[in-house]
Amino acid sequence: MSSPTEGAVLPPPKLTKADFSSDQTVRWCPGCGDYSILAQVQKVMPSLGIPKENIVFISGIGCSSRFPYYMNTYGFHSIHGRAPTLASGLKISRPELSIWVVTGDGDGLSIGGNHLIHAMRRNLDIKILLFNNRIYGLTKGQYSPTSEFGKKTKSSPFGTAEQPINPLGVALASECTFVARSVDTDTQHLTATLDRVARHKGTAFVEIYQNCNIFNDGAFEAFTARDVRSDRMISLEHGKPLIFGKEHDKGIRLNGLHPEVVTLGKDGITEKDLLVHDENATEPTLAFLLSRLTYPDYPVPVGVFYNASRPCLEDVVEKQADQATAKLGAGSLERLLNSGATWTVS
Amino acid sequence: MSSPTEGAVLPPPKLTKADFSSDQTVRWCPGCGDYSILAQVQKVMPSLGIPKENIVFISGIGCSSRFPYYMNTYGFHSIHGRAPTLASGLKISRPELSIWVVTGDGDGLSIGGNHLIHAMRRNLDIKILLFNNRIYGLTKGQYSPTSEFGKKTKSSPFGTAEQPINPLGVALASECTFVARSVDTDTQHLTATLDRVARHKGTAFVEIYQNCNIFNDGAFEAFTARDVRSDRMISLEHGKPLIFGKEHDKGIRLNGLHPEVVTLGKDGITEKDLLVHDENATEPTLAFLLSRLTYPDYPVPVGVFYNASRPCLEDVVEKQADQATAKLGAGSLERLLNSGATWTVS
Amino acid sequence: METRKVVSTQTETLPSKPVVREIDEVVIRFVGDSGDGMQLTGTQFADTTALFGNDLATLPDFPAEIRAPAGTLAGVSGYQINFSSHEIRTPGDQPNVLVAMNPAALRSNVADLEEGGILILDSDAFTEGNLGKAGYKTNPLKDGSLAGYRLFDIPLTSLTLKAVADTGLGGRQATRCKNFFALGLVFWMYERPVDYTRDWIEKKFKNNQQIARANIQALQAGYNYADTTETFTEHYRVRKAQLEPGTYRSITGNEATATGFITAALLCGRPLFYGSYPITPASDILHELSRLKNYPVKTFQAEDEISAVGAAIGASYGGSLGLCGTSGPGLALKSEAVGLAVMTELPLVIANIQRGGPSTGLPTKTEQADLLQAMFGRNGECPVAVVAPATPADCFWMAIEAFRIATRYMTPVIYLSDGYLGNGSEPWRIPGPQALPKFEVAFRTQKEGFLPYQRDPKTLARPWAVPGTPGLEHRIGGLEKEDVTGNVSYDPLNHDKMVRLREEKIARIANDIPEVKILGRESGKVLVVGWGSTYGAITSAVESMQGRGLSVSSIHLRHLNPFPRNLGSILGRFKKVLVPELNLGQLRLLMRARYLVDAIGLNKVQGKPFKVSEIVEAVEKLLGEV
Amino acid sequence: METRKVVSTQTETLPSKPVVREIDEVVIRFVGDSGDGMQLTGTQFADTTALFGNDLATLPDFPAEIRAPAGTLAGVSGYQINFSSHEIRTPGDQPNVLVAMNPAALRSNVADLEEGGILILDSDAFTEGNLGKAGYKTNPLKDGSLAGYRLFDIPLTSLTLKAVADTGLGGRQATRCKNFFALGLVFWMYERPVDYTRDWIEKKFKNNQQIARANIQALQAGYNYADTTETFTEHYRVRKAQLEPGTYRSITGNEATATGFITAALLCGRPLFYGSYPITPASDILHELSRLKNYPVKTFQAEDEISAVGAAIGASYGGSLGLCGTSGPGLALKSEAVGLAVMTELPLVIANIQRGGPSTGLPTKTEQADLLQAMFGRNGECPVAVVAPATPADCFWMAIEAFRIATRYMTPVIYLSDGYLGNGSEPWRIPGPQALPKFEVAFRTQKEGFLPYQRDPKTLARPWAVPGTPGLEHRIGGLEKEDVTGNVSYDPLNHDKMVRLREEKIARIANDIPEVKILGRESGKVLVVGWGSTYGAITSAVESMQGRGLSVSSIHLRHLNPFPRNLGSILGRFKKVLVPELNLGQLRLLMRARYLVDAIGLNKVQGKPFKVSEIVEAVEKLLGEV
Ligand SMILES: Cc1ncc(C[n+]2csc(CCOP(=O)(O)OP(=O)(O)O)c2C)c(N)n1
Ligand SMILES: Cc1ncc(C[n+]2csc(CCOP(=O)(O)OP(=O)(O)O)c2C)c(N)n1
Ligand code: SF4
Ligand code: SF4
Ligand SMILES: [Mg+2]
Ligand SMILES: [Mg+2]
Repeated sequence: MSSPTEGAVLPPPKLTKADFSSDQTVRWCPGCGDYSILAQVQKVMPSLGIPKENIVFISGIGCSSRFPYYMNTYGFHSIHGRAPTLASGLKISRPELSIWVVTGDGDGLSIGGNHLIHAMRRNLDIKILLFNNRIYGLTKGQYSPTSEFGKKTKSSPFGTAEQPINPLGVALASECTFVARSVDTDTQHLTATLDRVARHKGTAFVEIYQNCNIFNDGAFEAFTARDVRSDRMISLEHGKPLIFGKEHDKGIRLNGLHPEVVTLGKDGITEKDLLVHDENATEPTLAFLLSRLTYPDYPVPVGVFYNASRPCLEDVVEKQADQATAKLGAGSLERLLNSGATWTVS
Repeated sequence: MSSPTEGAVLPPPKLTKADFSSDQTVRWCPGCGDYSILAQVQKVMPSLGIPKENIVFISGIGCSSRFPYYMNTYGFHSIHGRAPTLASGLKISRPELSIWVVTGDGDGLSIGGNHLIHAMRRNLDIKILLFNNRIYGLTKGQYSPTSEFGKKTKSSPFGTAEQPINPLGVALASECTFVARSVDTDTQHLTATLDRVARHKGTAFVEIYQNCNIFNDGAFEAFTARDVRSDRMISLEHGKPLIFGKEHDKGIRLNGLHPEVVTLGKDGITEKDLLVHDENATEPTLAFLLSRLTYPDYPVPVGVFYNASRPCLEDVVEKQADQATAKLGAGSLERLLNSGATWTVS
Repeated sequence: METRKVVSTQTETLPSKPVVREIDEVVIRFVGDSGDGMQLTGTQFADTTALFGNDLATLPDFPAEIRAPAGTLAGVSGYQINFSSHEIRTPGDQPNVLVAMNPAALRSNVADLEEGGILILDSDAFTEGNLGKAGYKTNPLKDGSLAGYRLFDIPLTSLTLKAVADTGLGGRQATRCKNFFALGLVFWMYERPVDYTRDWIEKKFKNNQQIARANIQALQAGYNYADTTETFTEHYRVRKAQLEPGTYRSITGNEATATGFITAALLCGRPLFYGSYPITPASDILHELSRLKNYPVKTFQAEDEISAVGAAIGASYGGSLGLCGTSGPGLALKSEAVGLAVMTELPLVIANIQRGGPSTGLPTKTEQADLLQAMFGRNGECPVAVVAPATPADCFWMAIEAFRIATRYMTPVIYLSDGYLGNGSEPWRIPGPQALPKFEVAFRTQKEGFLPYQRDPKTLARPWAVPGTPGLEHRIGGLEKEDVTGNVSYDPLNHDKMVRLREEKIARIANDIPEVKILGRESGKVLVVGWGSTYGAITSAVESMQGRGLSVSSIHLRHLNPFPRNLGSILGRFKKVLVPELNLGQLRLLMRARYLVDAIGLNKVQGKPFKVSEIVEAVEKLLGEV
Repeated sequence: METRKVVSTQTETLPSKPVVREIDEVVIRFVGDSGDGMQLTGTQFADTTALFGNDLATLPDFPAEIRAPAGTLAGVSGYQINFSSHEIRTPGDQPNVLVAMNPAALRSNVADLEEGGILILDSDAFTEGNLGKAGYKTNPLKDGSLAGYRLFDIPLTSLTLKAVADTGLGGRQATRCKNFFALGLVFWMYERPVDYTRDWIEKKFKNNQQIARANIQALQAGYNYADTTETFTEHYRVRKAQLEPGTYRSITGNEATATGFITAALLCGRPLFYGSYPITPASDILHELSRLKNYPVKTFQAEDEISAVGAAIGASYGGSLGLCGTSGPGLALKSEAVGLAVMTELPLVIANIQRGGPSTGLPTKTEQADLLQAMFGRNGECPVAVVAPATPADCFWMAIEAFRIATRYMTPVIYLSDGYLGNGSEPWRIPGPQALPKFEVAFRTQKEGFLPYQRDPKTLARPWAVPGTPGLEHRIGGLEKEDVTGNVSYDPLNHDKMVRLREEKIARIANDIPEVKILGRESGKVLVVGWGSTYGAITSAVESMQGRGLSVSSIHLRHLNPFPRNLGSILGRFKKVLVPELNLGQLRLLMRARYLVDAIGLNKVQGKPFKVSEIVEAVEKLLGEV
C-alpha cells in the first residue's frame, strides 16, 4: 500500500493543526456536530506528512459542504451532489494529489447517490466523508434519504413514507474497498478512523453520525450518549471477537446467518463462540451483515467494516498510457496530423 | 398480498398473448435476446387478469427501452435513465395501475442508477425489468457499468479500468423488497420469474441476462449454454437446499460466511449439510451472499433471491390523506381561500 | 394553516399621555441575529397591521447560513414592512424606523435608515465582544456616530429578563423572549393591539405553558414599558386604508402560489401532484402543500430535480395536474425532461422561484435572471409557455392561469416567481367563487377514431388519453412523432411540420390571453415595460410621475411567452421604451428581437428589488433625452 | 489510426473497350440494409476517390435502429458522395447514381435520383418478401415505374456467391460480401483502382484469411464483371481536382474535432482530459480519443453527462485542458455544472455535436437547434463563449480555437458541431507546424500578492492557480465571489459588479478574434449570413449566383458569442439579410436583438443539410423583392 504522498517532490515541512485552519470564520450553528469533525480532520492532517498544497477538499452543497472553506488547503465547494465527479476528474488527471470529498446525507445519497456509487466501484484513490445528520440542514429541515421511516419534518408533517437507505450497505454493494463509520462526538474514535481513511489506497468511505442541533437534535443520542454508549455501540476491531458493554460482558454470535446478542459467561458462552471481525474478508458479506445491525435490537457498530485492495482506476489508466507509449512511441503533432491514409498533391 | 388488479372495476375479459402485441414492427437486431423477453412478457400478461388498459410500460432509452412500443398496453418511452421517476409519479397518483419499468444496464445503472435506488427503497408497487447485456447497445458498443473489468470495447480499446457493479447487490442495499434474476434464453424460468414479479406487492426487481448478439455476443454463454447450464447455474428455490449439476450431485455449503461448492455423497456430505435458501429471511444478508456467487468459482444463481413485505409508499400516502380528511374533513375552495387569519373590510 | 377569525380590537389599549402624530405611511425594519427571531417579529407585526386595516408590503431578508455565529455580520437577518393608510405596493425604499438587536445588525443596516429616523437598540447587546464581532472599533452608542438619528437605546435584554423572571424561565430561553418585548414596544408606538400576537403565542406554545407565559409577559411588558415610561414623547397613528370591501388575509407569494395551484385542481376537478426537491426559496411551497392532505393534492419529495419533474410528467400522463417547483439551478437540471413533456405534449407546470445566480449564486436573494433559461434552456426547438406573477397575491391568479394554459394546450408552462415575491407578503382580498376563472379539462374516452396526435383545430392541443381508459392503449415518447398518429417517425418533412406545429401551438395561446393594459396614456414619451416582481416599484414610480404630469405610461407583462397580442402595437406608440429588470436585460432582448424596438434597459443585479426612486430617476433621465 | 501511406495507381487497371465519358462532377448514393455494410462501402469509395485526387464531400445517413429487421424501410442505411475535378463543398443536392441493395432501399431513395440517372439494383433482392416489407404492391423491376432511369438490375447476390464459392465461405457470410462486389463494379465505372480497398480488407481481416479472401474476390469480381460483360456501354472519367499542393488526408468532422483538441494540448503543453458519456453523434470522439493513449490525453467514460462535465471541471481545476463532449440532450443535463465553471472561471470546453430535437428527437439526423441553449441554457446571468466549425476539416481549427479562448479568458466555451459535420468527410490539407496558431498557458505560481479573483487588466481573466502549488492554497465554489479576493460574498453591489464583469470578460473576446470576411462585394442587395455546417451549401449557392452577376454576398460566423466586431457594420450595408439555418431562426433572433436588423430566415428542420438549390431559390426570391 503506497502512501498518498507519492509524487510529492520534497520532504514535507512539519505541519501543525493550526496550519490547516483557513482564515474564514466558521459559519455553522453553535453546537453543530460539524465543528468537531472539522477539528478532528485538522488534527489528523499534519500526521499524514502530505504537503498542504497537495491536499484538496471537494464538497457539494449543504451545511457539511461548507467544510472546504475552513481548511487551509486547496478547496472546491462545488454544486449539489456532484463533488465525486470533480474529484474523479481531478484524481485521474492529477494522481499525486490527496483528494477528500466532503458530503452530506442529502448531497451524497439523494441528489448525488449515483456519482457516489460509481466513484466507489472505480476505486479512485479518494477519501469520502459523509456527514449523516439524517436531515437537510441547509434548506432548513426536510427529511433526507437517511431519515427514519415516519419521521415528521417540514416536508413530512404527517411522517415520511420512505424506508431510509443504509449508506454502508450502498458503499459495500458499490464495491467500495474501504467502508467505515464513526461519530462526531467520539473524537478519539473519529481521529483514529480518519487516520485509517487517509492511509487506505483506493476509495475510502466513512459515514460520520453528525448531530444537527437545530433541525434534528439528538438524532443519535439514544446510543451515542456518553452514559449508554458502551452498552449500545460496538467498536469493530479486525481479528477481535465482537464484544461490547460497560463490563465487556456482551457479545455477538452468529446463528447461521443470524446475529444474536449474547452475554459472556451466561449458559457457558465464551469469547470463542463470538463472531470475529474480519475487515479483510474476500467478500463484503460480513461487512454487509454488520451494517444491518441497528439499535435497539443490536449495538450500533462503528469502526472499519471492510478493507480490501484493488487496482485504482487512475493507476490502470496511467499503466495503459505507459504501455501504449512503450509500444507505439510517444505521439507527436507530426504523427497525429499525418495519421491515416494520406496522399500528396504537388 | 393484494393482487395488482385492485381498483379495476369490471372483471377483466379473458385475454391472450396476441392481445398484448402492438401493431408496431419490432426493430431489434435479428437474434437479439430482447425478442425472447418480449415474448415471455406477452405470454405472462394474460394470466395476471389485469385489464390491458390498466397496464403501463415505461422505459428509458436504449435498445431494451424500445420495449413499450411492442406491448399493446399503455406505454411511455421516456428519456435516458428516468423511467423510474415517471413510474413513481404515475404510481403515486394512480395506485390502481399495474406499472412496469423496462430498463437496461446503462439506462438503469449508469445514468439512471440513483432513480432506481430511490424507487426501490420507497417500495412503490412497480415492476422493474433490467435487461443486462453488459454493453451499450443502442450507441453501438461502449462498455457499461456491468461490463467485466478489462473488457475491450469501442470506448475501452485497451480494456476497461472499472469494477463492474452487481445489480442485485445494489437492489438489496436499496431495501428492494423483491429481487430476482433470470436469463433471456431460459424461457420457462423467465416466465415463472416474471409471474412472481407480477404478483409481488411492492417494488419487484429482476435482472435478466440478455444477449446482444451484435456488440457483446455470447456474454453469458459460458454458463447459460444448454449443455453446461445445469452444471454452471443454480436455480434458487425457497426452502430447498442449494443443489445443482446435471446429476443433482453438487451443492453449496456454508463455512462460516464462506460458501463452498461440495459434491453430495463425497466425504459423507448429504443434503442436510447444504445451505437452504430462504427468500423471506428478515435480513437480505443471505440474498447478498448469493448475489456474490459468480462463474467459474461458483454456479450462477437464478430465481428469487429475496422477497420481503413492507408498506408501499403510495399506500402510506393514501392512508395519510384518508386520516387527514377524516380528522379535518375534506378541504373545500371556501376553506382553502379563507384559511389563516382573515379580516373584513366593509 | 386554518385558524379561527381574529377581529381587530385596538381601541381598548389606546394610551392617553403622549402626543399622537398622524402619519400616513411608515417603513419599519427589524434586524437581529438569525437566532433572535426577527422573521417572526416581522410577521407578527405585519399580520397585526393587516388586521388593523392598513395596506402593507413586506420584505424579509435572510442570511444564506442557517445560524452564522451569534453577533456576526453574516448572521444578520432582517424583516422590513411598509404600511399605510393609502394603497402601497412596495416594502418601501428607506426605513423610517430601525429596530436593531445587536451591533452587527446596526452596522449592516443603519446606512439605510432615513436621516432623523427612529433607531431602537438593545443597549445590553453593545458589549465589547459583540462590538468586535461586528467590526466596530468604537462603541456607536458613545462615539456620537448615531447623532443623526432619534436614538432610543433601551436595555431590552435586562428588561425582558425582569419581565419573565417569575415564570422561572432561565438564561438563554429567557433572553430569547426579547424580540417580543421589542415587538410590544413597537406595537405601542404605532397603536397596534397585542391581542393577535398573544393569541398566536398561546396557540403556538400550547404544549409549553412556561414558554408561552414568558413570551406573552415580555410582549406585554414591552408594550407597558413604552406606555408608562417617559422614553417616548410621542407615538403615531396610521389610519386604516380605504381598501375595497371584502374579506382579507395576509399572504406571501409562496402561500399564494400553493393556494393557487390547489385552487386550479379544485376548479377543474383533477388532483394536483407536486414533485419537488427542496431548494431555497421554493421549499415553502412543498411545506405548504404537504400539509394539505385533506385536499386533492399529493406531494412527492424526490431525490433530485430530475426525478421531481419526471414524476410530475408521469402524474400528468396519468391525468393529474403535474406540477414541480424549484429555483434556478433546479430548473437547469430539469431542462432535458421538460423537453420530453414538450415532445409528448402533456400538461405540466414548472414553478421556478428565481434566486440570485449564476450557479449557486446568492441562494437567499431575489433575481429575475431565469427568463431566457425558461425560454431557451432545452435542446432542439422546444417551445413552452411562460407566465410570471406580478405581486405576492398575484401568484394565486397566475398559478391558476398556468394550469389553465397547460391543460387547454397540452403543454408545459413555466411559472416564474422569485424570492422577493415568494417571501414577501401583502393583504389579499379573498375572491368569491364567482370571481374565479372557469376552467375545465376533459379526457379522451371515445375509442372510435382515436389518434394520439390528432389536434384540436383551434388550440392544436392533442387529446389527453390517460391509462385506464379501455381501447385507447397507445405509446408515446421522446422520439419525433408522426403527425396525427403519434407513431415514431424519422421522416424529414414530418419533422419539419411537427417542429412548426409545436411552435404554432404555443403562439396560438396569444388568442386566449388578455391584451396587456396600459397604465396611463395610450401614447407618449416614455413607456416602462416590466414583468414579474418589479410591478410594485414600477407602478408606484409611474403613478407618482403621472401625478406630476410627466408623459410616462407603463405596462406589465404577466405572459412572457407568448406575448400579449397588442404588445407590438403599444411599443410603437412611445418615443422611448424602458425595461427595468433584475437581470442584465432578458425581456429586453426578447422584445428587441421580436419587435425590433430599441428598448433601453434599467438593470439591477444586487439580489434586491428596485427602489421606486431608482425607476423614477431612470425615467426622468429618459424624459430629458426626448 | 496510423497506417502507411498509400500511393494511388489507377493507371494499370484502365480498361479499353467501352466509351469513356469525361465528366467533372458526380453524386453517388449507396443504399441498403443496416446489415449490408453501406457505410463501409461508401467510406471505401470516398477514401479511394480522395487518394485518386478528386475533391469530395460525403453524407452518411444512418437509421436510428442498430439493425432494424432486414428489408424494412426502417433499416435502410445510406452513404452519399459528391466528387469532382473542381472544388466542391457539399455532398450534392441530387444523386446522379443510386446503388440500391434491396427494394426498401430503392423505395426510400429513388425519388431523389435525378431524371435519367443511373440506377444499379440487386435483382436477387427483389423477392416477394422483400417487396412486401418495403410496401411495394407490384415489382418495380416489372411494372415500368423505373422507366425514367438508366436501370442496371444485376443479380449481385448470386454473382457474389459464385465469386466467393471457392473460399468455402457459406450462406449469410458469403452473401455479406455483395457490397464489395457492388463497390468493385462502381470502381470500374469511375476508373478507380481497387488497390486501396484490397489492402484495407487484408489489414482488417488479417486474423480471418477466409473472410479476407472472399471479400477481395467479390471486389475484384465486381470490377471484372463490369469490365468484361457488355452491361455497361460507357464509363466515366472524373479528372483529379486542382487542389492546393500539399499532403492530404480524408477526414470526418468528428475525427478533425478529436485531432484538433489533442493538437491544442500538444501546442500549449497541457494534457487533455476528456470526460464523456456516449451519445449519438458524439460517441466517435470518445472512441477516437480513447485510442490515442500514447498522446497526452486521458479519457473518462462517465456514468452520465453531469459526471462528464463535473470531471472535466475537476481536471481543468487541476491544470488540464478539461473537455467534455455530448449532443443536445446531454448539453441540457450539463447546464447547471457549466454555470459552476462560469462562477469559478475555469477553462472548459463543451463540445456539442448537435442532432435533431427536441427531446430524444431524431438522434441520427443533423440540426442546428442548440444555439440558444448554448447561449442561455443556464440559471442566472451566465455567459459563455460559443464557437462553431463550418466544415468537417474546420472542426480541427475551431477545436483549437475553443481551447485558446477557454484558457486565455478562463471561461467555458461551447463548441457547436453537428451530425452532418461530425459524420461527413472531406479531403483535408494537413497543415505544417508553422500554420498552427501559437497558444500558451501559464499557471500562477508566485505566492506574493496572490488573489484568486484578481484579473488580467486586458482579458479580465483570473489567474489559473492549480493544486500542488505551494502557498496558493485557496477555496473556490459556486457561491458569488467577492471581487479580487474570491471569498464568498453576499454584498449587493459586489454581486452587481461581478455579474457585469463576467459579461464584460466574454464581450472582450471580440477584440481577440478575426473580423468576419465577406464573400463577394462589400455591400449590395442581399447578404446571406450563416453559421456552422451550412457553410458549404451557402458558399456554393452564393458563388454560383455571383457567377451569374447577382448582387449577393455572404458571411459565415464561426464565433457566435461574442460576435466578430465588424458584424454590425456589415449588416448595415445590405438591403436584405437572409439567415439560412437548420432550425427556426436562432442566430436570426440573436442578430435581430443585438443589431435591430430585420434579418429574414430560411429555416429547414428536416434533419438534413440544405441543398444549394434551396438557398439559391430563397436568395433569388429576395432579390426579386428589392
Ligand atoms: C440543484 C440543487 N438542488 C437543491 C439545492 C438545495 N439544497 C442545498 S443543500 C440541500 C440538502 C442538504 O442536505 P445534506 O446534504 O444532508 O447537508 P446538510 O445541510 O444536512 O449538512 C439542498 C436540497 C441546491 N443547492 N441545488
Ligand atoms: C441524456 C442522454 N445521454 C446519452 C444518450 C445516449 N444513449 C442512448 S441509450 C444509451 C445506453 C444504452 O445502454 P443500455 O441501457 O444498456 O441499453 P441497451 O441498448 O444495451 O439495451 C446511451 C448512452 C441519450 N439517449 N440520452
Ligand atoms: S442547520 Fe444543523 S447541520 Fe446545519 S449548521 Fe446548523 S446545526 Fe449544523
Ligand atoms: S444492438 Fe444488441 S441489444 Fe441492441 S437490438 Fe441489436 S442485438 Fe439487441
Ligand atoms: Mg444532512
Ligand atoms: Mg445494455
